[in-house]
Amino acid sequence: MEQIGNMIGWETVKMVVGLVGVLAFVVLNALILTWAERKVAGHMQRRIGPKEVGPYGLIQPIADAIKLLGKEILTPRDVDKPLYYLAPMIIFVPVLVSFIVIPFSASLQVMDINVGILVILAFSSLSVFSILMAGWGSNNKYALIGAIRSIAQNIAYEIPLLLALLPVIMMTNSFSMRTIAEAQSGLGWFVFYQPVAFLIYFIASVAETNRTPFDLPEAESELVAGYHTEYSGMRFALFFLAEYTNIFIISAIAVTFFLGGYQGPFLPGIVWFLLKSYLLVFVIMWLRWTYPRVRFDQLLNISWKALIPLAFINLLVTGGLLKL
Amino acid sequence: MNNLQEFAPVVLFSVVALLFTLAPIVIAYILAPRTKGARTLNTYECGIEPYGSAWVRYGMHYYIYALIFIAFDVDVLYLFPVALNYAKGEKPDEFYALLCFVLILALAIFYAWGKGVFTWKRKFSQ
Amino acid sequence: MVERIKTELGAALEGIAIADASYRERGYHLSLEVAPGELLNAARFFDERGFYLSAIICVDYREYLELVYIFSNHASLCKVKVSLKIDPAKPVAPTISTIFDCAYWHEREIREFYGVLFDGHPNMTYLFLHDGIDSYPLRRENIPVSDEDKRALGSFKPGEGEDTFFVNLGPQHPSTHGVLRVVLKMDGEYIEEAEPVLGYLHRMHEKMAENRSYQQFLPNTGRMDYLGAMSFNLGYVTAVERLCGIAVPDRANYVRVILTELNRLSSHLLWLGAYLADLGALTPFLFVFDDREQINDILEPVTGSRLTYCYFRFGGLYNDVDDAFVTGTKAFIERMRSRFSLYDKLVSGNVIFTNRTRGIGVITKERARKQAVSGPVLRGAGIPMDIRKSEPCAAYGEMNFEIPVGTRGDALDMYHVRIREMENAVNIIEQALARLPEGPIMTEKVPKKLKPPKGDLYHTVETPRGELGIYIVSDESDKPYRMKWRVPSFSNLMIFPELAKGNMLADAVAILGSLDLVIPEIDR
Amino acid sequence: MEKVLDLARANSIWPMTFGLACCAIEMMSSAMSRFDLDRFGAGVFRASPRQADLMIVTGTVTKKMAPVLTTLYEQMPSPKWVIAMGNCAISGGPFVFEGQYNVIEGVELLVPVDVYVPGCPPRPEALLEGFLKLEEKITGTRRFPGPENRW
Repeated sequence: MEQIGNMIGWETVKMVVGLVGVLAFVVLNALILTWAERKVAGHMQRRIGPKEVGPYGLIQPIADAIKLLGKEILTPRDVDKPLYYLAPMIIFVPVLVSFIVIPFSASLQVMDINVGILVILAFSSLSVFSILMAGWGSNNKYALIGAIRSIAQNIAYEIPLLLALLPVIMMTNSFSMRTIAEAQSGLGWFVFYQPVAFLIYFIASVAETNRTPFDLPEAESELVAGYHTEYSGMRFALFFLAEYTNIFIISAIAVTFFLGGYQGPFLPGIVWFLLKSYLLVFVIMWLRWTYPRVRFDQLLNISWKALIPLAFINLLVTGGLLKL
Repeated sequence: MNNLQEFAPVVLFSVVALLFTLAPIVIAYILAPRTKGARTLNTYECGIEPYGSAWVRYGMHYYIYALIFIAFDVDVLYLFPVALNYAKGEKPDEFYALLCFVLILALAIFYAWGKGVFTWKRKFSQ
Repeated sequence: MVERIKTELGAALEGIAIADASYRERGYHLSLEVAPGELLNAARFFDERGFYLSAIICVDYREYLELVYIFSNHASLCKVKVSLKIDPAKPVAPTISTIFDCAYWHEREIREFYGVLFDGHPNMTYLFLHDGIDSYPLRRENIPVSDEDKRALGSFKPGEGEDTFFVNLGPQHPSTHGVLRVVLKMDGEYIEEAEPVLGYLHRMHEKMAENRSYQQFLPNTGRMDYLGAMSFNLGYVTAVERLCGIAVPDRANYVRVILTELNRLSSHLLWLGAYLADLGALTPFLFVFDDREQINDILEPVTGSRLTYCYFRFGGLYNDVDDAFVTGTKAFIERMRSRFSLYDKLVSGNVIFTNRTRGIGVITKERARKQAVSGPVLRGAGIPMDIRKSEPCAAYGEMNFEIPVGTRGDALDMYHVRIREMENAVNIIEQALARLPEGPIMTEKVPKKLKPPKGDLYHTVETPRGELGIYIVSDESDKPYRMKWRVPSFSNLMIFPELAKGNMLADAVAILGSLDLVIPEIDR
Repeated sequence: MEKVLDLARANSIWPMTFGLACCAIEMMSSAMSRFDLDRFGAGVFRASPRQADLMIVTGTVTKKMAPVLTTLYEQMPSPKWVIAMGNCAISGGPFVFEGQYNVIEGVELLVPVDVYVPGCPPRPEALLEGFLKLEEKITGTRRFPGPENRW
């Protein structure tokens, strides 16, 4: 009895510490990424980006955050209040839950649930739900079109995303993020065995996070601000926060599944993990500031005509090579 | 027991996530000034009074995609347990099973493709 | 050509006197006056012979209102003025929108500014003015708008229907580049109908022209089309010079060409950036602004402004260019040439870009003529027509350049036409610089108060967006009696509803961008 | 507390994407490579008024546009500011003459204006100065003290 009690206690402590750590990381990550995005965009566009607010503009995101805290939150008259209020809250749940299973290093992980990747995938569907709530609840036409686009897009890209992860699971026989990361010791990164799967995953996940060239749900030149057109102040900031955290999460999954996770020589695991993740984040930013946006039918067809068949072939080839 | 315990953090994190999002909104309500104009709370539509509500029948031309998706997503989920235990068997039977399953699935795509689901016709009335 | 049209026209419309006009002084070759009953016959005649309707102009002469129809031809230079006198007390005229589609919009404009009722016109609602207006602004006397008219005119209201999904694109919308408003009737992602609503930036330029002397109106030209200010400036200055018979020294003519082409280059560059921003790529926008700043660095010391240039004067220029200008421009040409290959790599080869624009917004030659589109849009549709070639002003006649044309008439073709035009502009600048003569920049004898001889003139120039027509009626005073601006964006916009129909929302943005609209110019 | 908030607000002014006329091009110029508004944290142009702090009235306001402009202003959440950019927004500029029927003679007749930036159109530097003035108005201290204060 006592032993069990001790165990629960220890687990609880670990959980709470993890929770605080994750919350701090989420906020910090969003601050860093907004700053980085503006800096990266600036340098790609032959300008400097934030510079005057703090050294190298580092205090800029903090100023933005405080400003948004002190900003009036408007609730338009014609919205569906429950949906409208809940949407920015719900979008945060998958964001936070995903962090439970991400292995930052061999020991740094809130809890290694043995169906880790399934938890992330299952919860990530919630964000679509939240976007639909935001779009429909706003009673705004741009928001509605944005939300419906977002659903179709998420639907289209969820399948190649799943299919791209399957070969890795086949090779490791595990859903556990840590087991998968551990399976890639040395330079046995799965990206070398599964380059096609990696590419499919990367494209699909960029689409899942609504980033250019797949940013149709919030396409500024068509839909003003898309599904969050009617959101102001802190509610809008929550969508923003979720978006940036999602970028990190998909990069983290990619690193864990394909780029050897926290494994690497000389440096401690967490450094490698963050290094690789932020490199991928940088690539996603790079894409955003380089490419135009695809059209809606093209978006769906890239997935259905190219990615899904390709993913199937890749799956079969993997299956065949493993068995024959 | 032990299995369910594993998911305790999931529940905890979900609840905290909801609470966490409340905090800044409450702070903002306390800090932010408030103004009201006659049209402040109107729905935004480029500064024009919107014509009617957004809650009307919306022609979704991609409902067929949704139908295919439902079929597919469920089927792809079947593949996850398969993948989990794939390499454990010694014989190549699993591969043939997988081959059959995937080919049948792929057939659906090619059928839809042939049916023209993936071509978006421009609708010209002239 | 002119002779042939004259004899054929005489045969088709019996009993109507067809007068020869001096093209050099009037800007048109033939003029005839028809009765309301014969207008449709005349219009049909021109339609059959492949003419397009350049403009409809209304002039209020107090005793009568005159409607002036300018018919012009893409293939060979032949302009005909058809005029029609109507009673100001009961102004009614037949519509020709059944024959020339672009007349639909011109007639709506005349209806709200002059109160002329067009018989058989399908839609006579307000296009430009706000609902509170209570007189016809351009009439010489204050004619109140009757209650009946107020109800009939009223601003745009979409049809009723519970399940129709109307979306406003604009006036505050990132992709309409200003305050254009398009009301879209949507069916999901598809557009069923598109209706432009204009006038959010109607600044009364034509009314102002009647209140100001010729010189005082000069600054207005730069504010009509703020991107191609130099071309509008050039058009106005050359029109007035033509009306008064002022000769311009050679050096001034060459400098005019160089500056106009530099401005055309910067206008097309901005279009390129804005178009790509519409399609979702934001970075090229900043790249082109970088080039624009280089152009501004050249133009600013010479003209004194960065955007709304007002540099040309009647009879010459405001001041002379110096050596720094010449060397600066030469350096800029070198730089620009290397930039073209950069844009080519970044944009032309981009799969997403070409897939977004190929086959979108296709304009056939016939539709282009009926809607009287002009400039790069017309050339994209495959008609090699450039007013710099057909009616050269300044030193354009001595410049050597070819006219780029498209083959498919889609948005991608218009992109390529504009890119080729930018390269042409660089070539023209180089030629003009090489031949830049020495000499004065201003004619000696330009009177302080310009009083052109009595008469009218329809003068056209090629702006970055297409055909700019300036119709001036002079009554020998120092103020124009009537000045009508036939602006290219107005005509180019009018083809948008039919292009957008049946396309997706994203396509509509791509099409709107390919037309390259400047709103203050449309609204005037 | 108010001070911290004001400091944050001054350093993170998000303008609304709202171009009216000629001045809009100069507003864009000031956000571009050479002038780079983003240095001061003011380069985040938001298309939706719900997320913007500042409305830059860039050009002539016509009577048809006036209700649209006030609607957009009212739809912005407070605290919010307005910069009247260019002579047209300040007073109607060159488009005021006897018998004019379509121009609002100054945007202050519609919404409260915080900073006026004169010019036709104002140069991007002038708009940057306008931003600095607005920051000064919010915080009470100027970011770059002018030459008269430096010497």
